Amino acid sequence: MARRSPRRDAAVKLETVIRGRAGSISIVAETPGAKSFRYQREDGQLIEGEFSMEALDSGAWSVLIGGRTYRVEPGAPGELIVNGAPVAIELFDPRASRGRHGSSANRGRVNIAAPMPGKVVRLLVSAGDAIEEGQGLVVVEAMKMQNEMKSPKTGLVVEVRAKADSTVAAGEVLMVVE
Amino acid sequence: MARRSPRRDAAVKLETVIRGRAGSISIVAETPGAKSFRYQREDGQLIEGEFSMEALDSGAWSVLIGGRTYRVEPGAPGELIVNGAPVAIELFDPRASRGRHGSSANRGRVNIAAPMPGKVVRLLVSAGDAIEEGQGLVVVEAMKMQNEMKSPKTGLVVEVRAKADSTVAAGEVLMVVE
Amino acid sequence: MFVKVLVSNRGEIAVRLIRGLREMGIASVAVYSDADRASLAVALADEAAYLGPSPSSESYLRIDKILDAARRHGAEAIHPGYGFLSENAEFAEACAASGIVFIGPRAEAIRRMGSKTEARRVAIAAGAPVVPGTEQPIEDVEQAKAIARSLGYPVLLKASAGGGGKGMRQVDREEDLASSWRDASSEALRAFRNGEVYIEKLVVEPRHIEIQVLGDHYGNLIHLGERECSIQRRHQKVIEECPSPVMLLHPELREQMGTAALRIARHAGYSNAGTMEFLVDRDRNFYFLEMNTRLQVEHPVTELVTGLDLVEWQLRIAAGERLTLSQEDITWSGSAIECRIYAEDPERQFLPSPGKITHLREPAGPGVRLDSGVYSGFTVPFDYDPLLAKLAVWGPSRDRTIARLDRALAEYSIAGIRTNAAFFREILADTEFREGRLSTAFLDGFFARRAPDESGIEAEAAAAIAAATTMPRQTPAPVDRNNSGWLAAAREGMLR
Amino acid sequence: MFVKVLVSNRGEIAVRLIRGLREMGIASVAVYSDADRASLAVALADEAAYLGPSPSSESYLRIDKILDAARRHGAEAIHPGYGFLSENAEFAEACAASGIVFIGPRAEAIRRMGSKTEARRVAIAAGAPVVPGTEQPIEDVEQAKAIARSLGYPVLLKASAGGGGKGMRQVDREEDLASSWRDASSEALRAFRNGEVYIEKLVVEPRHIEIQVLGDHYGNLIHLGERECSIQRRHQKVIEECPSPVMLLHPELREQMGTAALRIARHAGYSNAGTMEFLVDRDRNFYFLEMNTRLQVEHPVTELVTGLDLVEWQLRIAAGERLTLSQEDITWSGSAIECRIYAEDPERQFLPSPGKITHLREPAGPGVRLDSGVYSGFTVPFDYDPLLAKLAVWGPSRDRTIARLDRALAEYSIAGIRTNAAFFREILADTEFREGRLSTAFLDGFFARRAPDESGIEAEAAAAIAAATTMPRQTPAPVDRNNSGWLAAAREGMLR
Repeated sequence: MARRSPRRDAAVKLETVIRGRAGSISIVAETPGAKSFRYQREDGQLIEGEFSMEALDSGAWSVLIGGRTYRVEPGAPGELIVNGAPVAIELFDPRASRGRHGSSANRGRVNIAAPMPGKVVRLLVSAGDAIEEGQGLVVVEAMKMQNEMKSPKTGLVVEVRAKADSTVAAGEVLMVVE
Repeated sequence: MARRSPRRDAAVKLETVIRGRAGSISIVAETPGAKSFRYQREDGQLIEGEFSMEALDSGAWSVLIGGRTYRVEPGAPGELIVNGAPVAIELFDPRASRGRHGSSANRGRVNIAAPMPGKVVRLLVSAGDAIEEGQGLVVVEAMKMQNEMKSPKTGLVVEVRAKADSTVAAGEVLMVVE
Repeated sequence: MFVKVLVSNRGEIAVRLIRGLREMGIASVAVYSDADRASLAVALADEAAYLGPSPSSESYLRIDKILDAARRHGAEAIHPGYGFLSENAEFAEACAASGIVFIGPRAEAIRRMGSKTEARRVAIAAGAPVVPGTEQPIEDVEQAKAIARSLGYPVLLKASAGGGGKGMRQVDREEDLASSWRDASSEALRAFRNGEVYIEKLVVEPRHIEIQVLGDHYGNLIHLGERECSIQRRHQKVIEECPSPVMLLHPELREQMGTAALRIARHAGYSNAGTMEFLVDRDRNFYFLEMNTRLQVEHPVTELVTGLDLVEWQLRIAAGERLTLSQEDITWSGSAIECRIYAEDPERQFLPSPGKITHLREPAGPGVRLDSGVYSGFTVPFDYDPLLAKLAVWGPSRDRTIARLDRALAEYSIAGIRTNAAFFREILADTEFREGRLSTAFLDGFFARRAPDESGIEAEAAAAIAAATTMPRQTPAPVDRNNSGWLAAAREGMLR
Repeated sequence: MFVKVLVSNRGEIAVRLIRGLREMGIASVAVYSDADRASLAVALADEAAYLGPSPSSESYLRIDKILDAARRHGAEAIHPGYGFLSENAEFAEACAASGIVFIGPRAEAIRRMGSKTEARRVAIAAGAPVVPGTEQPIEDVEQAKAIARSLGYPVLLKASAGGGGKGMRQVDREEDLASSWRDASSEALRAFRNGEVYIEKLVVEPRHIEIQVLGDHYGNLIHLGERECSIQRRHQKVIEECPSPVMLLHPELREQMGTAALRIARHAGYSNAGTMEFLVDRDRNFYFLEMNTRLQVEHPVTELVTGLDLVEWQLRIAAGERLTLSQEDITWSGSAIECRIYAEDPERQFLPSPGKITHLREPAGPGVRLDSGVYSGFTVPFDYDPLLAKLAVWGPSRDRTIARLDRALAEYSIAGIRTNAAFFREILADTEFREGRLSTAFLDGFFARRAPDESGIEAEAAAAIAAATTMPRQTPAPVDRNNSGWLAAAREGMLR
């Protein structure tokens, strides 16, 4: 087989946030058979070497690193399950523009979104109401459990989109406060 | 909702061969909620009525007919598994041209195909050999079991495509006889 | 025996009952709401009947619709499972009035033992120990103060019609009594349409241990030993086991509690399967708490150690058969522990996590019993409780069962929604759990000492490799921390 | 106890061993060939070592590569599973020479009991009954004729080094003896590189019943009762159970056979787990047949009824621990039956059916133990035997176990390849099976009386509805009976 340039689309370098800790992963596939990686964390810890990765059923992989075996399976959004333990993971492509930093939760308008799919049980405020930080805004129920959503700031209810007794999806905006 | 014509693409009629018995299935979806079927076998048996069908995981369905529940799951090629029992099934669209009838196995050239993926263990004949019906042609091994493929007719080995010790896929033509 | 039985429930318990019916050669009728048309129970049953819209008030709690379905399908009996109508005396009566057998105790027994105060009176009359306190609902604050003073603080206020922690308040000081009573009473009124509240002495850090009983219509009654259910979160059981670790050291306690439970059951005229809940204090004094007049969620634990099939016996007793087992026939072998797999997020205050299961690998192999109501591709509805499955494991010893359960949990992976499956592995690794030092306060202590997972950089690298390799790199769209390219891809199923 | 153990096997048994090791807190090293990189065993193990190309002669049979992997990974012991190198005395010796513990009997015991003629001599010396016949290989036809005449026809020719039916011939008449001997001998030579053949009296329609024994390095030996394995196809076991139905009626037979098995084991100086195979005739005379000096495929049946973990005991014994169980500690509870799920086509002479599993639903729930080596998406290689999984079920009685097994099989669905899973349901429904009238000729009789499936037009309609609704109708391409549009779509995964 003709030896190709090792770098032609075979190299990946991505920034990572794994278990809340920043780092980076780079992968080089010199040939289809021989792949190596380098994972470095911001705390200075580093691991690198060859690895082998094989697809199991849809979405699950077997990863071998230095003779040790890791079963990597999909988990909840934002999570992979490694040998049965959930690992929170986010990847960022440094070539793309980085997302905005910091939360806008306490500046300007803030969307109050449903944390889970469910039913709006009660609206505790109306549009135009003055509210305080920590004040209950709306109660969403799912799986026999009620969840009271509290205001992240002191201010005003700008808009109430949720309707009592209506069904909402996870992430759906229920109210806007500012 | 505006009522649409009940027949616009909502009616299906297909010929069936189920468990080796010919028949036909027709399905009419008058509205998305109310579907009815009519299944008739060539032995005169007929069943019709409303049904409900719901997808389970990929490729499996729950079919309710008259309050009875059927779990229909994919099986081996040419088979569906209904409540745990395999049902051989083929469908034909009568609007399309019907396939040729009868086997050509005993007329003209016949392909000798591997019945399963495996390894060619031995070639028992060579191109040009005169052969008799029932004579062994080639031995394919899979899962520690050897399968000797026999000639379906008396005649001549036209072509030998298989190589000893090579791996073959199911259905791959190993030889041609005529 | 019955020819056809309707299962008026959903989820894992409906599946378990349908399996049991099939094994007994009895046809099963599942019922379903809009949210459950694609449920495993419907797929596995012989017949299925539609009840109505998803809210349980319009489906699984509708006595009229359920009886109508039973009639239409020709079912001779109804098994109510647990929850929903299982402890509803009116439902039992309505079944009887329709000529349909309710698989459970008689309506009178449900009514009597379903009221906490009434059940307490029965226990006292039967000579069984109860938690010191009143039997009567509180009438006014002064009466309440007098009672609390005589018991000594802390005390517990409890709803007469209650369960699941609703209408319950701990009171540490007399000055809090009045307001706690008001809170408990109004919560009870909302939950049970009955605002009656009574006072009990609070047993500090008790074990929650329950006794399974089984009785026929001819006065034969036996107990099947205990289940320790001390690991609870907000009064919901999370882990159950048999034998209780305390009984491993003090085997005589099983017989003492079993005898007390049988005395209460006999006094109540109880038949079919039922469970007496007790609190056990550090000195192994036990106090009758309440009775569940139905099959428990955690019944597999008892089935694994006794080899008996509780559902089979429920059906046989309901069909009028005699209990042919005597107390001497019951033996307990090895150790069984069950984990309740809930759709909830242990990292976000156990917030419910309904939704579509996009990937599912289930544990199997030696000693593993999985009672699941879900499959890959099923959408877990938000209308019902979050119990997805029960993972129950048997082993020859408690240590081995813990090791096996950990092994099984490591094989369990559920994607698309969040579950507590991995969280159990942390509990199993906890020293206090392993040493059997359990109490209903266990989880509070556990959360206080819980350490962050530090299982090595190599596992992180494996996750990073898998994610980086499968991320669709050709379109490096703008990424932000809350919606990275990889996460978005995962959500849309591109990685699956 | 060991810290790390290598499993020199693949498929379901590798998974079972890896699970057992994890439960004992021992690190596991899987090995794999090219065909098994994505195997469940590799995914579940702690470590994995590559052996070589797919053919077992280049991977799972390579002693040098396996020992090298054990050394590289620092494994102190090797569990060989069954098949492959499990009964290879040279492998056991090579392990010892490398300072690695072979988890099994000593090499001498493997060698002695692995030869059928030698094992037979041991049994005779131990006073255990054997099938009448020679111990010596046939030397010439006249000698063979004399022996056969003295035994009386029919007789059986068997390979000294044999197993799995290879080199075996039934001879009904003297005139067939010479040619059968030639056939058997050359087949044995090809299969085992040893053409020695001996003669036995043919026991007509015998039951195949085996006794599990367990012994430590200090002379302690016990038996764990029987497994009846009469249901065989081409000398391959298909269904195994405990108790044997004949022992349900004649419990004294278990003790008699157990005692005989122990006598043989003691005489052979046997340690670790092993199995004595016997034939049992209609009058319940039993004859020692041969010994398997390893863990049996069907060991879960014994584990389910005794509650013991055979793999755990193999490890403990190999690590030098004492067998702390005495014969009196062993009790048998309920009934267990196992079905071997093979990738083979019952409708086409059980032709092997390797390939990709495109959909998999596995049974679970009360009493079900599934030991599987596959998952949805796994490609079953054609290089190895067709065993996919073992479905073993426990119940309180044989009838209940049969009903439960049928329930579990009905929940099993495997797509993409053909399996015998549904075929078992036909056997379970057979009257002779249900009545326990078993013999090694069972399947011949069963095939003769097997009736075509006639399970109702409604199931056919359900299949037709599902297929017709999901068939891609917009492109009604020319269809022929061998390659219909729907079938083509199914093959390409469009329906999945």
